[in-house]
Amino acid sequence: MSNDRHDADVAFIKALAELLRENDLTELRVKRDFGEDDSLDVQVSRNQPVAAPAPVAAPAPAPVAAAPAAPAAASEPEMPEDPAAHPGAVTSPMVGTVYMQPEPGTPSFIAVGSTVSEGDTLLIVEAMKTMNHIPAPRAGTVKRILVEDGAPVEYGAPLVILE
Amino acid sequence: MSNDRHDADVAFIKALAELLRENDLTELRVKRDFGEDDSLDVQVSRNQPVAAPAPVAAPAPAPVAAAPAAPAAASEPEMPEDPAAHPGAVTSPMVGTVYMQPEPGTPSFIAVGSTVSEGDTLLIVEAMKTMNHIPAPRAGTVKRILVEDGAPVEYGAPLVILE
Amino acid sequence: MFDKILIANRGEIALRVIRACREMGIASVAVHSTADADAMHVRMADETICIGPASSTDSYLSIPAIISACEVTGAEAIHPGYGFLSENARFVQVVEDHGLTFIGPRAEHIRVMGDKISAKETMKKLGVPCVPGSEGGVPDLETAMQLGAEMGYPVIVKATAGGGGRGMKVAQSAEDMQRAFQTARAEAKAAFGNDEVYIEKYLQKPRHIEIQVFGDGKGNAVHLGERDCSLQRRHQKVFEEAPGPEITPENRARIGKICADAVAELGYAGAGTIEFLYEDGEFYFIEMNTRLQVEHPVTEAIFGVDLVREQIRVAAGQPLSFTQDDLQILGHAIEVRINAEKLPNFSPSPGQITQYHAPGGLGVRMDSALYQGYKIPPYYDSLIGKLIVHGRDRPEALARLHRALGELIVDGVDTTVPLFHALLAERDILTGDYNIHWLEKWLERTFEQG
Amino acid sequence: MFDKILIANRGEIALRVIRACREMGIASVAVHSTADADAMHVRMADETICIGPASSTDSYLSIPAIISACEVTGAEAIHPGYGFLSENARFVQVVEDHGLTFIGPRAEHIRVMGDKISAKETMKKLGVPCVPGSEGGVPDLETAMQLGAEMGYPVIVKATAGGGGRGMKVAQSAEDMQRAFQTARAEAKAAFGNDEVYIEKYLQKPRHIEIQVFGDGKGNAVHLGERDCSLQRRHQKVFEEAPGPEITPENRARIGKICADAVAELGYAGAGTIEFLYEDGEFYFIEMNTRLQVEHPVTEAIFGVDLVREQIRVAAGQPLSFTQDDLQILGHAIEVRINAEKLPNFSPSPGQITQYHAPGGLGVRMDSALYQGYKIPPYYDSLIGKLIVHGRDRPEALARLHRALGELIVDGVDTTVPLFHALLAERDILTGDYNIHWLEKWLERTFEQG
Repeated sequence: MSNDRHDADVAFIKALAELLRENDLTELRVKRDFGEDDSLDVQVSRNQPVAAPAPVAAPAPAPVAAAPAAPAAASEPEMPEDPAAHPGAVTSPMVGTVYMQPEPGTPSFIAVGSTVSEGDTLLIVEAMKTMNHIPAPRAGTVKRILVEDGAPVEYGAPLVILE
Repeated sequence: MSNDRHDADVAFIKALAELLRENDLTELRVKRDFGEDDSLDVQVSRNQPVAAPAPVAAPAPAPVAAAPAAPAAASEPEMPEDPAAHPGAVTSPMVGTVYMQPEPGTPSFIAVGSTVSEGDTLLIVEAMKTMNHIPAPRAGTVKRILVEDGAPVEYGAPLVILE
Repeated sequence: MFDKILIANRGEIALRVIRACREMGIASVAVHSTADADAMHVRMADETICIGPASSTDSYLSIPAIISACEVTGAEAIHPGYGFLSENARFVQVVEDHGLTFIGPRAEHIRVMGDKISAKETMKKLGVPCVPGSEGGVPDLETAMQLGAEMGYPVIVKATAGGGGRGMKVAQSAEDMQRAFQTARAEAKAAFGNDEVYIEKYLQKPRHIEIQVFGDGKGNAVHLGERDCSLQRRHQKVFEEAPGPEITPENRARIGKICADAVAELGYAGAGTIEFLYEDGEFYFIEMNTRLQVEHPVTEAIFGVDLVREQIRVAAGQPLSFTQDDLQILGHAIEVRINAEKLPNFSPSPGQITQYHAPGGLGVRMDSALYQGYKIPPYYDSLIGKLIVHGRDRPEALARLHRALGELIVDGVDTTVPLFHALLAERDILTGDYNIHWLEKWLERTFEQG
Repeated sequence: MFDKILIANRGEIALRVIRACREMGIASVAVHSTADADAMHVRMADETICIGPASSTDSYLSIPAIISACEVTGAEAIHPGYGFLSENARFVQVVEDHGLTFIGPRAEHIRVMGDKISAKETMKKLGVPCVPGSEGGVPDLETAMQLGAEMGYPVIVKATAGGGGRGMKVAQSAEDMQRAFQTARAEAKAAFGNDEVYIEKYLQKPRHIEIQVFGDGKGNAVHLGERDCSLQRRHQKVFEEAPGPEITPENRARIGKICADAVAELGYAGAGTIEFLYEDGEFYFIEMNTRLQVEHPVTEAIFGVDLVREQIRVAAGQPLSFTQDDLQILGHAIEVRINAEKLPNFSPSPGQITQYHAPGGLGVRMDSALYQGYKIPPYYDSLIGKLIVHGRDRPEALARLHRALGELIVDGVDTTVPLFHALLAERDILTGDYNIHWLEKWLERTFEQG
């Protein structure tokens, strides 16, 4: 019985997905309780692609491609996951350049799999000729290193994932 | 049984999605309880009045009200019904001025309740000094007269409802 | 001055006129077809009136509908814009017969200039230079040689009875004349059974140069220099600039004075454009447009004047608000026509505008009836906007055009914007070295190979 | 010339600089806070970099973050816009210490002009007129009478130790001096225990007139006339115009030359504004702003020049692209500041822009970082756009402003647009008859009664 229900749900969701695509919708929300009162709650949205005036970057007077301007919206490839949103992400507290070692030629502070204690230096972000040691906010294991030695980082950029 | 219900739901949502698209809506919210009271709660939004830049009419340099500009969108009062959409509506085939009588001082061609035959003159639309007799497209009874003697009418404006 | 003006047009030019009316404190009436109920000119006008169905024949081109709309709304004058009824002499007559004012020249001037032959004859009489020719058949080689010497080589020998290129030979020089003359005659004889030929000056790489004129209808007139509109595709202008890259101040003053004098002599009222082919410092009359041109904003930019306001003033019987001496060129302006067309075939691309953002900042003017969410109807012209830039000189204007094109966002339909991005990468465009054949050749080259 | 410029600012002025960069073929780097990730300047720049959290102290005002952003992106020069770090001498020093170029004057000029007293002393030495005063305590009535006669009545007698209006008396004429002097002394004695007073020229209804200057940093400088920015609310300008309605060509030439000479003498580099109070044909120095002003577009409009391009040129060591003789005024321009503020209290109104449509057509410039769907963050300035109009004369500019305001659509937040609609119905605005007190009084009158 629950299998039937499951199949039916899959068909239902598939139908919704098709609807979404066919009608250029951006959101479909269904809330349904199969209780005695058997309630249904549907929300269907179709946001206009409002928030994306992305003008053509065009440094004059360099040659311009004859090709049509890159599509303004929907151009950013969506990452399968955003490392910055990872609960174990350590982000950069400043804009600057990343260094993985204390000095050129010395070993890196960390590698994937390293165990660190709270306060251990993970890497350095150089800003205005100042070497800023970025400490581990808590003890853990380095799961991923998201930056390369010498790479520029923005404020808030994820550096390391610590678990 | 639940399959039936699903199909019905899909059909229902599909209809909503089409409505959304066809009517340029951005949101449709339905709340339905299949309980004893069998209630239905529908909310239809058109948050993004996208098609309505309605600039402030401002004939310079006449005095301008200090009040904020009239809200650009959502300003057109929705008629409870559009007479032009009425199946019995006779619309004006031209822009011009309506005359209800053949000559000043003579009786009107029609009144509410008049019975007319196909081709009978309903009224006159004057355009460029020419009196254009507007004939009844079919026999029927005059249910409503939507224009007044001497009034200007646009192309397509509903004149009379004939049933 | 008028209290209310009806605009017998749609799209960006209707907006243009509404803007001038508003700045002059004149109420505006927008007419529209059923397909244009949501159009920007309808939203922007003080009053609106639906005058017919989508088909322009029964709406924007319907004289009774427009006259009737005037009567119903109490408008005293009609601005025709460009296209539609703007050069229809009969319309002007009907407007006047109904006691209304046509914002434009008198019917007789529209009529004379509407006919190529009478236009050329009139202009010739008024001293406007036309393409030199033999004025009829040339009997023998001796006469041909004499004509060639008079008008300067190259010349073209054409069959009087001809057409389609046959019996048509170019003589590049006096030495070449005998061959050309005799071959043309022989071909003419063979093709048409008639060996009569005539001779005209042959222009190899002419530019399209047009002189903006303005008459007050009382015998006074000025010119506002030239526009170079040589970049054309199938006789449709796509890119216009002022001043013309190749026109010297001396040539401008000379041809400008000839045009202004001609227009003054005619007693012409309002805006007009005298179009020329230009080659090697010489101008050759093609035709006169007795209306506002699509590309008038480039002239407005470099002279700092409002041509629509001037049209309305003159129609109301007021004098021109500037003299010839007031009109000093300041900088350089370029207009590009943004059409809802898909490259490379320029096929119309109507549809809904999902996103619209006009470029801003210094020296940028956007004349467009677009708005986000607007549906471009399939019934009318594909022109959806004009981007006009103004700079201190041509390089500055080009850089600004480039910058502004990059800012413009028109999503949901295909447009000609990519064409202009591509043109701005072309050396000939950057140097101004183009003629009326340039764009067609470039399009062939670019899209054949692609 | 620079290859890459970093813009240490946000909003419309960041866009303004990006536009100039693009027209000059220079790559632009936008910095932004986390709250501005979707801002227009971020969308428009060639490169972007997040430099800190929403709080401007830790982002747009953070010197280390901005310097570091330069290092990371390889930008060679920094344009500070207005506000934020634009008049921070220490920042300029740090920029230079890092081998980067600050697009603006040298640190020493910012420092001198940043201090009211040193600014006034410097200007006085350079021959710039200041408010005449006694330069210290006035010992007796006889000296006071003599000073009054020298500087002309009315004058104001103020307690040296004073503040808050106490010990402050206006003498309207010589006859009035004894009363004013003695009352001020008595009040000063009672209030502050010190009866020393000084005397200054008293301005009753001054205008705020500012002179735009430009130096090349090598001892050459020009002026670009004045702007009248008298319409202020709580010292915030809301409506600016050029030329000033009351400034004669003679006065302009006189004060302009004084300012240009002073700036040349200083060896000042880049754009600067010397602000004056103006009354009865006389100018009295207030302060100098050592940066681009919000209202610079009105000057750009009437002179047809690009001041940001000029700033960048001068910073790169190039000469000014115009001489004083090149700078001829053409027409009249007005700017109104569109703030996201709710009338009558001008309370900030951040939120999402549900609809945005910029005005277009002849003589209209819109500088704004808005777009449809943009969310105005609550952290920064409420200025969301500047509408600048240019016409042949003041009435034309006013009519155009009126027209353009009617076209502008900004929905979703409250704006100051209704204020300008209302101002354009005021006779004093139409005639240009206003001073620095006018707007406050008008607001009081209009909103108290309403």
